[in-house]
Amino acid sequence: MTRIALGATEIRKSYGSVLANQGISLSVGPGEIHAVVGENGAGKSTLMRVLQGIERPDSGHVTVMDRDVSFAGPADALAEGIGMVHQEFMLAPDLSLLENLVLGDEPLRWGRGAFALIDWQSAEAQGRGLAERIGIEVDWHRRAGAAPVHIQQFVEIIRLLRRGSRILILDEPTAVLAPQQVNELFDLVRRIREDGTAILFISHKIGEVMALADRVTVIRQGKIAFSAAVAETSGEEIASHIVDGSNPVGGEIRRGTPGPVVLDVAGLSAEAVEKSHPLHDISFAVHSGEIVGLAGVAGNGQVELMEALSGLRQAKGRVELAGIDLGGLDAERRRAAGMGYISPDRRHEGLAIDASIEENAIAGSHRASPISNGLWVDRGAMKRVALERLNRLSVKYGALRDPVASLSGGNQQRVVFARETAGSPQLLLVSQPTRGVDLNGIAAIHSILRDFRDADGAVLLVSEELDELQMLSDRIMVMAQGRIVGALDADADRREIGRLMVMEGVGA
Amino acid sequence: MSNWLDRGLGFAVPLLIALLVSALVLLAIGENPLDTFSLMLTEGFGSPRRLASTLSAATPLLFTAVGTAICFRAGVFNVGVDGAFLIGGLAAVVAGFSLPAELGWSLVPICLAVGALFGAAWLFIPGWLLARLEVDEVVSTLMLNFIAVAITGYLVNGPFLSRQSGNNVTPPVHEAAELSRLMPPGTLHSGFLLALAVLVAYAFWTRRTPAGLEGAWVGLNRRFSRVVGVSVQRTIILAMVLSGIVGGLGGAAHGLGQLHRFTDGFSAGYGFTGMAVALLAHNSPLGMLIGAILFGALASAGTTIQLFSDIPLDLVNIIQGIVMIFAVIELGRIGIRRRVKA
Amino acid sequence: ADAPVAMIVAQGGLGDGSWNDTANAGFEAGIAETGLEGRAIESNDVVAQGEEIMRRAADSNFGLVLSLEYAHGEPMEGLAPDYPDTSWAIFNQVRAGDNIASVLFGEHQGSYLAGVLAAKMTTTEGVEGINPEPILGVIPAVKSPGIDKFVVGFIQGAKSVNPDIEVKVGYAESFGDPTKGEQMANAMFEGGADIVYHVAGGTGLGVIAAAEASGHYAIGVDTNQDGLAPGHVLTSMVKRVDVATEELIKAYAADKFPGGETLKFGLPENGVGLTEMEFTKDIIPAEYLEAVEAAKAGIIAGDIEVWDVSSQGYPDFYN
Amino acid sequence: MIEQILASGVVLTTPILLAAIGGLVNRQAGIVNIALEGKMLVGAFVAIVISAATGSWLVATLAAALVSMVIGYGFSLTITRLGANMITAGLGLNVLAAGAIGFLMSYAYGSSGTLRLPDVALLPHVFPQSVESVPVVGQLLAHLDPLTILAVLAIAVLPFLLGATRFGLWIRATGNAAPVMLAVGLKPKLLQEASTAFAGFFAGLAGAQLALASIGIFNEGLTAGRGFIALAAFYFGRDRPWQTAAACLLFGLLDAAQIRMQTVGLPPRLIGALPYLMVLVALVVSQMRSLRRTQ
Ligand SMILES: Nc1ncnc2c1ncn2[C@@H]1O[C@H](COP(=O)(O)OP(=O)(O)OP(=O)(O)O)[C@@H](O)[C@H]1O
Ligand SMILES: Nc1ncnc2c1ncn2[C@@H]1O[C@H](COP(=O)(O)OP(=O)(O)OP(=O)(O)O)[C@@H](O)[C@H]1O
Ligand SMILES: [Mg+2]
Ligand SMILES: [Mg+2]
Repeated sequence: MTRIALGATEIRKSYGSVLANQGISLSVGPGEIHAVVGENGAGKSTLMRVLQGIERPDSGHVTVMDRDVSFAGPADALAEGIGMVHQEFMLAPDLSLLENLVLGDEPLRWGRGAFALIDWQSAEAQGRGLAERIGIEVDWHRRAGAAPVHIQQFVEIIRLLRRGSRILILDEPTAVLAPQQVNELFDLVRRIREDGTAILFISHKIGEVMALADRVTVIRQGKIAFSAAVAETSGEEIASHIVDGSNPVGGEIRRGTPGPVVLDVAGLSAEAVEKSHPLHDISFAVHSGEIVGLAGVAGNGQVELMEALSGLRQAKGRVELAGIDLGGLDAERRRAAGMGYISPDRRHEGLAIDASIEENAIAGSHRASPISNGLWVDRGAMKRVALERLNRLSVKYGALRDPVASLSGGNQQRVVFARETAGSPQLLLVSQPTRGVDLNGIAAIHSILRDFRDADGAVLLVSEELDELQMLSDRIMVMAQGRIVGALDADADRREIGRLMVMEGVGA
Repeated sequence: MSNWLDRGLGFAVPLLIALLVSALVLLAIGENPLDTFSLMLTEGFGSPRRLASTLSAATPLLFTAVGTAICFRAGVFNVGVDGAFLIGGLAAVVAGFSLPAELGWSLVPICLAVGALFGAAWLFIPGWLLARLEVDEVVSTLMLNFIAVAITGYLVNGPFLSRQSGNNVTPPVHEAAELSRLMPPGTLHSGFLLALAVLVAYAFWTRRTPAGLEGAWVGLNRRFSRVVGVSVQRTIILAMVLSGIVGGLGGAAHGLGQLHRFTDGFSAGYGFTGMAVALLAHNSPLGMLIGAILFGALASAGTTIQLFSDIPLDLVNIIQGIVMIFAVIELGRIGIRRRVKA
Repeated sequence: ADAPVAMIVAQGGLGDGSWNDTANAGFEAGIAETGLEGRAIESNDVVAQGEEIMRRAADSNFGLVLSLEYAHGEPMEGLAPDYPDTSWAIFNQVRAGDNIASVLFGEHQGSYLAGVLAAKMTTTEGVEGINPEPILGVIPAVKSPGIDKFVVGFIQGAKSVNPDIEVKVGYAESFGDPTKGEQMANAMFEGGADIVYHVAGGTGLGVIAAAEASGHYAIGVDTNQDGLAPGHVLTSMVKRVDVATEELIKAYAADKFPGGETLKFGLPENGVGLTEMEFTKDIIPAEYLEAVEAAKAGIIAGDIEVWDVSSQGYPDFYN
Repeated sequence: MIEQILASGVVLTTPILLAAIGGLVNRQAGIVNIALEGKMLVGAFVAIVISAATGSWLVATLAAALVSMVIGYGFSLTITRLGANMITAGLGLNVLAAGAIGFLMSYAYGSSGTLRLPDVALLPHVFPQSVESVPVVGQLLAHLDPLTILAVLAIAVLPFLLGATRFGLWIRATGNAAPVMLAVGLKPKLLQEASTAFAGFFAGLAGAQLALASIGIFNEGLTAGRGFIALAAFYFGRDRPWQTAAACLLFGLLDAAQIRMQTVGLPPRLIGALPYLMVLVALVVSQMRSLRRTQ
């Protein structure tokens, strides 16, 4: 009788100075769904990569079916029956869904080895059979990149089932799904559990954990903070462990005093490009001296809206900043008109991670005085400006010339804020400001945002943390399926916000 | 500190591999590798005259290396500097013999400017195609190189053929359009100083100009660049145009300073050797100076050692080929498979 | 003199099957015969490096420096006075200097004779592989005055026999692409030509192969190529570059270097000419050979002037 | 006329096509092979040497293919395992191949540039000379050699190889999304290496065809830029077998026609640049179309 389908014992893993996993032990038995929760950057994905053989732990070991194993690579983990559905999609976009389904374990019609012929008929039959079992319909000949996201998600899971994975790791599988699709997914996962498959399920959403999991473990800053059977705990208790202690993050709640309209958006819409979400007829206003929170399940158009406003994405409709029409202006001009933008993706968009701290702090101001007269850059002035900005937000760093990658996540984010708030823009577009930032950093970033607001700045804030939104915002708008489906007071009932978040799209 | 070590290794490793292989080859044919290498060293650097000859051979490589580095920094894998060198060289030479000789000293700057202009226009094409249409720059610039060879080859046998010569050459440029020699009787000419100036300008540009900073950011992270208000398209086009200017200037200097005319075989693959130099040097100005001199020495010494030994020229090709193959070990950053949608 | 001899190889390098290789053969023969030390120098960048190489050789006490590269004429003229004790030699052009020997070849003249022979042959009845059409072909490697010198001479010779003759010209764009040469020759044969003259080094080997395969005729160049496809190389326009290099070395060794002189290797000097036609004698009517001899005599006597592209530029009948 | 252009076009197409076959598979796996030219040259050299030594065109052809394959494999290792840049490394390999062959020729054979060996066995003609009388394609058939047939067969089989075999699927997946290959337990680097070896194999065949099709001599200029034309062809054909073959045939016919068109007065040099110009134009047109589609 197998007791441990997949187990981790005292796993440690660090990336440079980041201690991503600091001695984590957990296990999941056959027929069990074990949820792993924790804040962004807590170390969940790192642990999963270790369990899947993508990363080697610095120390600790992995157990599969009651045996200690060591993986040289993901192929070994796969051979042990461990399958993972990644946070990012793992389908080759230019291959068909069917080709993706069988990739790596092709049914053969003739021959052996690399040049064996693939039996596409039986592949399709298998695919259809599996899809039927789950109760979905898949057009197997469609190019994967052109299929809807949930179909891509399902195909990934089907692929693993087909390969006989008895241990499934799902890393935030619901992040990109609509509520209806989430239910479908959960049904699917439950059915798989019935077959005796062990499931590790990573999520940010406590509701999902309560609905689906048998056991829950909270990881906080690379350590296990809490672990219990779901039946014996409550959502509140789990939440309190995620955010350390009983109270959500930092400080008193202050509200601002709104002034005149700064951002005026009317009838904004955008088509979906590649994997993005379309925007439908969005209208709202943000006043000076207020923070407007934008709530919503990830992937409902928040990112696209922020990009459309900042000029990074094409959109139709009217956008005015303090009475100036921004229509047709690119990112550069919108910036010049008084707009700051905090990207949700710090490593790939907010910063040039290999460039120096200095350059990251001044980028965008490098063409204007005092740094430049348009022709030359005054390195002295550049240094002074950078120092002034970094000091203002108390960024801790070694040397200005060090790559910004050498900073901790919180300090990296402060560099972004230092840069984006520097010219006293009228409007700050802020997405996921505290993702992967430690607690002190979070408090500091919150107070930066409040100070900005109190100096009559306007803020549009996107965050997946409802706590954060409610604490910072003066009012909250909810987005679902590319539309704004409601606007509420900041201290409105969470259940009401939640209800709006999972609202089905209105109309087509 | 470790950065410097890395850069040093970046040079040393491919060179060592090349020397090792060529030592084996030399042993196989019964030559003493140490003797050969020391002969090469003497021929490359053994006297002021030899050094001048090396620098003379390094001059076109300095231009093409800088021209290439400008684009590599911005994440643009431009392999078309050779084409710009040809086009710029021919244009400058044509100006140099067809403009009135009475222009006197001003001929030199005019001809250089013409070369730069044509080089810029030439690489503007792939720059625009990349920025606006996302046409893969590796292929477009490679194709344009072949086209440049064809066009200049045609012109030098047709419209611009010298009547006095038994070869495909243009008439010589006016004497006033020639670049002066630095160490007569050696062929080292003031184009070398121009190359150094270009190198300094490149160093200045990378660190002291807004566009230079933007180039690096676009090379490191295009999404970031857009967020901080940098036009990626403009930066790409600018990098290509600057690259064309430098390549065209190089061709102009070669035409006005070295050959005093345009001939068939005007560029002995300078663009490609310059590319290897830029890659070896990780685009650093000092590194490119060293790299260009090393390759210049290889070309110059590799030829003259034939006067004193039985080492054939093929050895030079073997060394150069190996250095190029191993030039970019670890320089994964300029992958050609990245295209963040601009 | 006993100081060593250097020869700078022109663009294309050794192995071009033509100019460089022929010169090198004479060079090696001369070295062997005189017992001097001699070195052939190749460069990837021979045009730009020419002056440095020449100076390096002179500085290192080479007594004789020959350059096969046309572009080296000008710098040689400039630097020779700096090295009065060194002997210099340049080809296909005349350069001033007491210690410079200039060597001219009469490729246009030899090609003229080939043209005369070919034009006569092409309409001959009863010869296998010859058709009645007055059509000939020339396959030069690249378009340049040095090569077109052959082409124009050939055309002029052919027209002197039959003004209405058609001479097809197709550039192969390479000295080393026999596949292309073969295909081009085939195209010409299909187009009615029965004799194709090649001026294309290694590419020309394909022309000869095509002639052999199709039963037509090629005319070889530079060296005696008659034996490459016996019976199908009508003749070869031999250019005694090897004789020139060999004799220069021998003269130098004997302290009789013709510095300041221009050596002509034209028809009168037997520096160019047609081969003995060892394998094709039997099919060529004697009167044709007489016509060739007559043309030769005319050229030597100055009655016939053959156009020289390398010194006169392109004539109107060939642009 | 048409008949001859066709025949000569096919002869000129074969080596390009063989090289392009390897190159397109290589690129489907994500490697742009700039070194086809050098590997063709090696193949041609080996083919001549072995053919003279053994008197067998078959052995010579196989040897050429295998040697180029090994070189291709070694070359791919510098890219996949050492992180060399595929473009510069490719250019470097071309330089190295020319240098090494020059060296070998002068030391092993005492010749330079051209290697002419006795008793080189040429590729046989597949059909008896009598097929020449067949209308239109008679010429073509009469000169058909086994490697041309192999090239056509390869093109016919390639869609099947890429579409229906595991190897093909893996190759395409590697070029499209290497991380996915890792995630399903396959080794993308291995496939890139295999595909480069494959490209080497076919480049070797291309070289053998150039050397042994009719003349049987080796010349250092034998490849004459055909490796780059092959590159142009699979870019032109967007890595798809039939389209690439069509591009090769187009370039081959263009070359054959150009031989016959020089009398028209077009400068031969400019005509030679036509394939490259066409690739550029094709790239621009296809990008314009795909951009319009996404907008
Ligand atoms: N490849 C890496 N190199 C450097 N640091 C890394 C790397 N991967 C993760 N980290 C860091 O390790 C810590 C844990 O990251 P991990 O991805 O495991 O978090 P997570 O809990 O999965 O977060 P999220 O919910 O955002 O996915 C973070 O501080 C992260 O920045
Ligand atoms: N591969 C597939 N298998 C099964 N159903 C599919 C597949 N691809 C698309 N569908 C379904 O077909 C319908 C139309 O798909 P399509 O992708 O064209 O819609 P869409 O307008 O792009 O929708 P979305 O914006 O949700 O992606 C949807 O209901 C989708 O769920
Ligand atoms: Mg994660
Ligand atoms: Mg006739």
